[in-house]
Amino acid sequence: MSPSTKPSWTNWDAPTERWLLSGFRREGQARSVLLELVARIVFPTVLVLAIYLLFAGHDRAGGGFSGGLVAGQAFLLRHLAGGRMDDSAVVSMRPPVLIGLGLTIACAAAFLPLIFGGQLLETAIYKFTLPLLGEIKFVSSVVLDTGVFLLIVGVVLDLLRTLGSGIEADADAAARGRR
Amino acid sequence: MSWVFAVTFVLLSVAGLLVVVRLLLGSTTLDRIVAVDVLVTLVVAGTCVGMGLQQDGSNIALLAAFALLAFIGSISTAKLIEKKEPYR
Amino acid sequence: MFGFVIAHLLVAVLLPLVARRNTRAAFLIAAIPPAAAAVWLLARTPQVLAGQTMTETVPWVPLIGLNFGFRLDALALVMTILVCGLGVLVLIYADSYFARGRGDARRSAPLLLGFAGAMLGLVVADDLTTVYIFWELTTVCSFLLVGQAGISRESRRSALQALMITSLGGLVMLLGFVVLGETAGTYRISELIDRPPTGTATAVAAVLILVGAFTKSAQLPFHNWLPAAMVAPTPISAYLHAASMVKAGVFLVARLGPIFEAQLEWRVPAVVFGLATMLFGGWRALHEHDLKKLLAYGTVSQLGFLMVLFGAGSHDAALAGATMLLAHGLFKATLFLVVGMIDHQAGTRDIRKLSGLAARQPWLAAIAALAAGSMAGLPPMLGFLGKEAAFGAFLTGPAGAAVDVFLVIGSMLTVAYSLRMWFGAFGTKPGLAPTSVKPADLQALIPAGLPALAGLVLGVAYPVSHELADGYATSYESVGKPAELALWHGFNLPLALSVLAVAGGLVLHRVRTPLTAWRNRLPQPLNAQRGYERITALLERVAVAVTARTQVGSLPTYLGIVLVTVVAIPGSALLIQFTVPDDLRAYDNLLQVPLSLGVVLAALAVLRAHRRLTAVLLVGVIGYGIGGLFIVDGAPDLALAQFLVETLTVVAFVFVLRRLPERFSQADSSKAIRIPKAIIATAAGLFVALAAIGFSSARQAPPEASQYFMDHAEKGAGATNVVNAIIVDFRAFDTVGEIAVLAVAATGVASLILASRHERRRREQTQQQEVRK
Amino acid sequence: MGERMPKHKRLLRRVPLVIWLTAVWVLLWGTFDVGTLFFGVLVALLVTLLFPLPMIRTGMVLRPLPMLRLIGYLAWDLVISTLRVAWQAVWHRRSAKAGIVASTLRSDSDHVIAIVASAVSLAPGKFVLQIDRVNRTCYVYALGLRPGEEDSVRREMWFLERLVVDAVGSAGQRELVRGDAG
Amino acid sequence: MSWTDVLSAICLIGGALSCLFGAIGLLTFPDVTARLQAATKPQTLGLILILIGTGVQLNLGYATGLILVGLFQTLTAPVLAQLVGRAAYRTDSVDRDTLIVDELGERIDREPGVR
Amino acid sequence: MTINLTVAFAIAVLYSVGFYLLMQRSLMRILLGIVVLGHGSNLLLQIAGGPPGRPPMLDIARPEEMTDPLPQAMALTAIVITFALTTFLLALAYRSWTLLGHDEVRDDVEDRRIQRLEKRLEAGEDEDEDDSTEDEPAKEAAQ
Amino acid sequence: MTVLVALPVLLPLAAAGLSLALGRFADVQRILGLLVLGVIIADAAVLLYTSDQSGPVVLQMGAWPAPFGITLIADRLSSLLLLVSSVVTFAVLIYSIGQRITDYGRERSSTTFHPMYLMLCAGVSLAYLTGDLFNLFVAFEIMLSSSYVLITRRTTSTRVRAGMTYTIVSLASSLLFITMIALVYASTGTVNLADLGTKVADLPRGLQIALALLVVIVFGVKAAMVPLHFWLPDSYPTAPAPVTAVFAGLLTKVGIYALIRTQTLVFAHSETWDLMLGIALITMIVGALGALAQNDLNRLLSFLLVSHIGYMLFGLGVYNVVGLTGVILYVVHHITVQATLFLVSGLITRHSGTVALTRMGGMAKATPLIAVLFALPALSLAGVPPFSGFVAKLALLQAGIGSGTITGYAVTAGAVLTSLLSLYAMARVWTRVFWGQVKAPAPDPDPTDELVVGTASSSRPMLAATGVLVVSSLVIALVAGPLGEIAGRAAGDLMHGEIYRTAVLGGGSGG
Ligand code: NA
Ligand code: NA
Repeated sequence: MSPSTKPSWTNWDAPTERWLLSGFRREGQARSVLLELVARIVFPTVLVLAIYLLFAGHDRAGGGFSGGLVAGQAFLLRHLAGGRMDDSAVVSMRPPVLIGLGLTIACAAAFLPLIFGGQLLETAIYKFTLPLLGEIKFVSSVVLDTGVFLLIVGVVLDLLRTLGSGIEADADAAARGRR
Repeated sequence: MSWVFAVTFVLLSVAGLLVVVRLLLGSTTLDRIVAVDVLVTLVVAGTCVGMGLQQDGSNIALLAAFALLAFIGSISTAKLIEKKEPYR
Repeated sequence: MFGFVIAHLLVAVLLPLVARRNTRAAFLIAAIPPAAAAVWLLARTPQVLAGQTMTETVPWVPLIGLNFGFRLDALALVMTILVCGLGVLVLIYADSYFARGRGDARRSAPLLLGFAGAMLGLVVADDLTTVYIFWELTTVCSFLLVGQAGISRESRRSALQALMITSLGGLVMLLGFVVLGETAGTYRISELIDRPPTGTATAVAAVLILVGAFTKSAQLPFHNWLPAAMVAPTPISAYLHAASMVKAGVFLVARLGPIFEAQLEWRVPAVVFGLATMLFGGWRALHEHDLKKLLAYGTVSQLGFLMVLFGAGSHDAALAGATMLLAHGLFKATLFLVVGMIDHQAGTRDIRKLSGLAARQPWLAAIAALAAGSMAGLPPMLGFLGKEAAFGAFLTGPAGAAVDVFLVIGSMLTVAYSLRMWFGAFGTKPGLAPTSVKPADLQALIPAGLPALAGLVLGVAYPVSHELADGYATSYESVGKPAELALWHGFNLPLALSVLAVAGGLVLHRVRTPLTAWRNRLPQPLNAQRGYERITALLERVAVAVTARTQVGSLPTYLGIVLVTVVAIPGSALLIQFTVPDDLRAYDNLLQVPLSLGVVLAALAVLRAHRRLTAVLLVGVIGYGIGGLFIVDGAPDLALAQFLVETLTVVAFVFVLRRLPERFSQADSSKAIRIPKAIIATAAGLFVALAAIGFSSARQAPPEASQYFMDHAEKGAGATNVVNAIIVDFRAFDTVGEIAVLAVAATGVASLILASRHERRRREQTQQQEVRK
Repeated sequence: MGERMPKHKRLLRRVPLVIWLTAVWVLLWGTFDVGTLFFGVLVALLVTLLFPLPMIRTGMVLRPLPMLRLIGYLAWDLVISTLRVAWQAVWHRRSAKAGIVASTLRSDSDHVIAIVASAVSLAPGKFVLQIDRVNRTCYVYALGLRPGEEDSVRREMWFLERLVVDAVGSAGQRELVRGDAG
Repeated sequence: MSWTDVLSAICLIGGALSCLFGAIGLLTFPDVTARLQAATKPQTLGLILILIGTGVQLNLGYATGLILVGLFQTLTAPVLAQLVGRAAYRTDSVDRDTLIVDELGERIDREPGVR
Repeated sequence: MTINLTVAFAIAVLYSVGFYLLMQRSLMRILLGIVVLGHGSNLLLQIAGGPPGRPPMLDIARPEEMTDPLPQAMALTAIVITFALTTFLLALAYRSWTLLGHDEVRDDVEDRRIQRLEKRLEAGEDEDEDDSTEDEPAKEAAQ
Repeated sequence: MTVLVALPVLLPLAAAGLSLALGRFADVQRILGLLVLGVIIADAAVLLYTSDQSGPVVLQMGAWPAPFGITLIADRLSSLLLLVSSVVTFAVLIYSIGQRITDYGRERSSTTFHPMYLMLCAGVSLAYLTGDLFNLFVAFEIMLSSSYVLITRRTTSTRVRAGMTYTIVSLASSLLFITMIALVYASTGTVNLADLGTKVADLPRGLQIALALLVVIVFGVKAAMVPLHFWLPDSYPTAPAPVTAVFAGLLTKVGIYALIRTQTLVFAHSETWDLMLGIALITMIVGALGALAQNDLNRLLSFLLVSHIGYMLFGLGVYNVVGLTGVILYVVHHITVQATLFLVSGLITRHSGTVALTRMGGMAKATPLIAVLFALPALSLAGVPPFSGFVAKLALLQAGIGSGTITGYAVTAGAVLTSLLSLYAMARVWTRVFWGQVKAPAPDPDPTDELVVGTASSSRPMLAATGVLVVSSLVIALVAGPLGEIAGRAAGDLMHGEIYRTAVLGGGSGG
């Protein structure tokens, strides 16, 4: 018998609609209509906040690291609201791949200036004016920051996959073994 | 105006210490979760006041981050508790 | 010379390829390099004896004076004859001795050749470092040759014993070499002889080097490894432990003697220990039943004799020494090889079981008689020349006379055990059936016979022997008229002493049985073998005791020790010079007080927490508090990161705590553990805080780097947030490293957590397989 | 949930979220110019496309005036309830009593139930301890509840439900709520 | 003091007081659910007041961010309350003596299958 | 530049508590000790830059009133690294718990074997050179 | 040109990233790893040549001048160690690939091993090359964190404890490291090593000494100096052979390197040398005695490792050109030989299915090749001529005798004794493992434990990799002459910190 069909009163909270992406087993006990509703609003908002932090880092508190962590918290919220496995449905990339990609980008960002005759890890600042949008400043170190961002998101996702879902799976297996 | 900020800080500090006392007393883990959540809110409030004092709001986004984080940390802990210690 | 040495070693390295298929070919190939070396070197005899020495230097690590320096002089020549000549003979003999194709044969051929090469290098060495290099190589070869396959415990133990004792000596000697070399500024022996250093350091070096010589040449009290090493196959005993390797010690004393001519610390121990060894070895030989053991103790005795002669540091003694060196090599090789054949042919080498061999093996008995005669110092053998020269060399004063007394007694013993050896091996014993023996192999008989014959020839052709020996002896100035070797000097004291020695020997041989009985009744307080065993046992005992007490295996203890070290070493250094800074303040910003208070309270509460989750939450509070302090400090970036990380940390803990028990397992219950830990922890914490105060007060100016960052952040890095500019630009490399650590940690977590999933899957698979079966 | 909506309709459904996210972006930057707006839309689109959420039939309609009324009520409730609870905290302390009251709502919609639950939980003193979604029942914990006040709690819930439905509910839900409340 | 300063002062001090009373409630109320009421909700009001008090001090560009903070706080506080309260009830941390009526408990007792 | 007493006191307490927890047997306590120590060291690192000031952002403060940015950057790196290693150790604690059924750091088996050997030798039982240790691991397994 | 200094760090890091991303393609991972490590060997050789011929190669990252940005610097010492280390890591990678192929047939894809191994290499390279104290901390963390993962990979219940000991002690020392950095920054306001050299000298003497001693402890834990060594024999032996080999060969040496670098460049005026000599003596003796008490081959080797750390401290404590030359030679020798011995131990263990010496026997007869592969590095480790260990030892003895102090003599005597005990330990291993009756391989003690496999054969790559390292150690001995010259010059550089300082701070900027 799947846990979601248990008639326990602790499952009464489960919403009737699909608020978050899912399509796989979810433990009714963990569900809460309130949480899912809020997660549905907060999740993309936090992602926007994360991207803001990534780009605002040059002038205010933030940066790729904080941005990545905030984005990671968004996924954590989804994980909490949606139950396990939900996190992997969001990004089809496996977390280790994301981590590896982030690291590779960061290293590539170090080499990039060499192509333009600069020194390793040297920063170039490009300023250009676009119609309507005004002056745009592009600092090449944002590539490094993006690598950091991706890597951190990957790390958080990996932690959710392992410490979150992995341990839960262990617990389920143990419970099955006991039964 | 600065006395207003000073009074605010003092009030918030006292509140924070009272919360720490609850945190130490417990008695249940849920009490402590609540206390931690309140503590973070107090830090957010204090930070906000500080920004007003310095007339500088450029880092206000981090308050938004704080506010969200306290929430996520608290609910994950609360969910653990309810799973771990079944009813009666 | 270096070329020959290298050739030996190179062939030795390649030889196993041959030995694997055909051991006979291996032994014969192995004989080629020493033979070639012998021919080449012997061809240079005239020049060498004429005083033309050949030198050669191959630099290795010149910076530390590590060179291959070689020099062919008279002493080297004498040794070369022994090493190469006997090497060839032994290798040929070995092929007949070892069963073809067996393991020992396959092992021994390359090792014997390698040993010969090392020995050759040693005897022509003119550099202390070169000496040491080949010295140790011979040790290693000896270890492997004695141990062979190490099947029996005895062989393992004997090999180990030989290795350890000679290595001990070798290392002490190396120390002596270094002291000598550093004092004199050169490691070149010929230069040292030309300009001998003096002073305490030289005396220390002399003693240290003597220890090396003593161990290698089996002097009291290090002699015991040599009889133990007799478990080795006989050709190996003959070559290593009679003819060549054990000579290395006395050779070294001979070689370096001229340097230490003036040092009493060198001469006195050499003579005293040499005499003691001579008497002791002879005495023991008299009582042995195993022919090999008997010969081994005989070797010990003879080495003592040689040590006396070379250590005395005079021309005449050196002359006698060089002669005896050659003589002993020749006769002892023969005797060992003969014993090997007896063992092989008769299946035993126990005197008590052998009988009537002289009749059945007349040739064998004859060459053994020649060799034993030389050993006993009977004319006209080379041994006689040497012994008489030795008696003559000490007739210089009361001290010399005393030495002579002991030498005569030692010679009596030599005569006695020579007789015992020959009669024991070949004589017909009453009440014992003649031992059945297989006929001797000519390939063994000829190599065994040649050295004995050489002893006879060199005895008769004594001027040649004199030339050889005197070439070395002249490195010492002779006080009066230099002695000469001759079969007949006329009636003089040495001749009388020789006669006395032979007569005494005959008597001793006659009364040997009661003597043995008397010896067996004696208490034996001094037993080197037991001493060695005690020492190794003690060593292991100490090793276990020290390790058991230090390596306690407890992580808390280890960490405690680290902390104690921190407090004790840098802590005391800090405390001694700590002064309270003038600008010490209670706080910089009033908000630091409540925040710090909260942090402190939470930290203290962690200690008392019984529930895991409580402790985690408290730690989280500490983290948020620190974040608050960061904000007060004006570090919003840091605070943001701190908050984010803290939350994630708490969540990660919570994830794990889902499965762990609610409460901590029992903390340290006893106060005896808790209080020391608390004291250590507090002391270490105070150290850090004091250090923080002390070190921060030492800085006067604000850092240049930060100023530079502020100046360049906007233009150079395109950021007004200086911290961010540092993170992604000024010190971006740190950031790359930092994310690498994150990637590693995440990977590690996955590897640990998912492992149980893999295991589960594997278990399920095996269960399914079992079900299918 | 099973049937698929036409593509343009689905895109249309995402518009409110995109607007919300763009607003967040602009508020975060605090600069109101075309550039910020442009990148805001860009980021909002990026987020909604990369991390899509399931479509939900809500039939929700936002009515500004009733919405303001709801917000006003909540703000008032927040202040009053805070004062009340502060009073209790200082003067009643340990003797404070409470009760858990079941209140069945009329709308059968996740949205409405969730918003009502949130609204009642915002101010101190009351919160929804447990929802029985299938039976549309909220179990409300009320601090300082005196015996016999259970029905006032239920009334308050219904009142809130009406406010909520007025502000965001579909026409059908309005019908339902008004019909019952009269 | 300008009128913005007065408003700001009222809001700041009022907000801080609200937080303080919340903290007092957290300390004095008898069980988790009551403390939850006392603590988390007044914080919401307190924070909002402080945000307003600070916001009027800042220029508009900065103040907008504060709206977001307030929104997040009002959005999340009820969820937290529900989850913590629910957990308290489920782990039996609610002090039954303080409950004058428990319709949830009654229903659970009525329907034994749901436990 | 001297660190003020309040923060110094906090640092002293954090380090002491961290060190004390580090010397415990429960892996979870050790881990918390490491986290606490991490907090302490990060605080120390940040405070090493000097007294509080304005955030080091060029558009909101003058350079002379800013706090030192370099320690902040370093502390940030340290925070991340501590976090990374904490999660790893957490996973290790979990792994230890699934494998052993507890999360304690027990003494090393091989070291204990040598201690037992020492006790036996102390008591005067002779070590029989080569072969006495022969069956030691087998005995170990049997216990 | 200067970019070559960063390659040994950035290449493996990037490759680790790719390797993680390509976790499903075992072949790609393998080729990537070998390729990158091969390039690093060549790179290190070029760096060694260049730095020896024309002074340190300096790279200011991001073109920010020192002491503001991060400086990477390859001088004689660092490029020499880099070269040796990369040869070892390359060989060990071949070995472990061979082992994985043998054990699993076609290598199973894994997201762990290859990326972590490359990370480890990157960390080691960075530790050698960085000229910045905080960056050194980062280097240590990269290196250590990947080592934590490698040592806990596929742990079983018997081995998880060891992983904990290792990880926790290392973490504790990392925390002390960061504390030390904070104190350094608090007092000097810089973390650039060259800059620190001048700034630390301005501090009050007591603080200088306290700092120097704290640094000794921080790096001493990593270098496993007594009494901070206890963790090592409890943890290293339990890891798979290639992992232990790299750990034993490299990680402790990185600690030693950091000790040498900081103590010569920054704290050269302090009076820590006598303490260092005392520690050296105790380390040598305690380690050697520990080795004699062991019955487990890997533990025995680990204790010997501790013991020989004493040699390196000895040379450093003598603090003259000869001593430092000796240390450099010894480190070069020891990296190679200790790694080789652990690889051989892996071969032995695979063959016998046990690590207990008393349960092995007759392997000289059964596997003569392994016997030879063991004998040569064993002799070298024991300092028997003409192998590499002897050369280094001789230099150290000369330095000790040349120091002219009682402590110097005492430690020299201790070194000789240690040499003897090492030989004894090695000889005992030989007599127990390779001599005696051939014993049947022990039955698989734990079928769930993939790392302990009785009767598993060793594949050609494993033997070849071990052989390569054995030959390397012979080559070290063979070219000891020129090597000694370089080491001597490197030691001279260390004694004259201005060379380093000028290279970093003045004129040497690469931008
Ligand atoms: Na409410
Ligand atoms: Na196995």
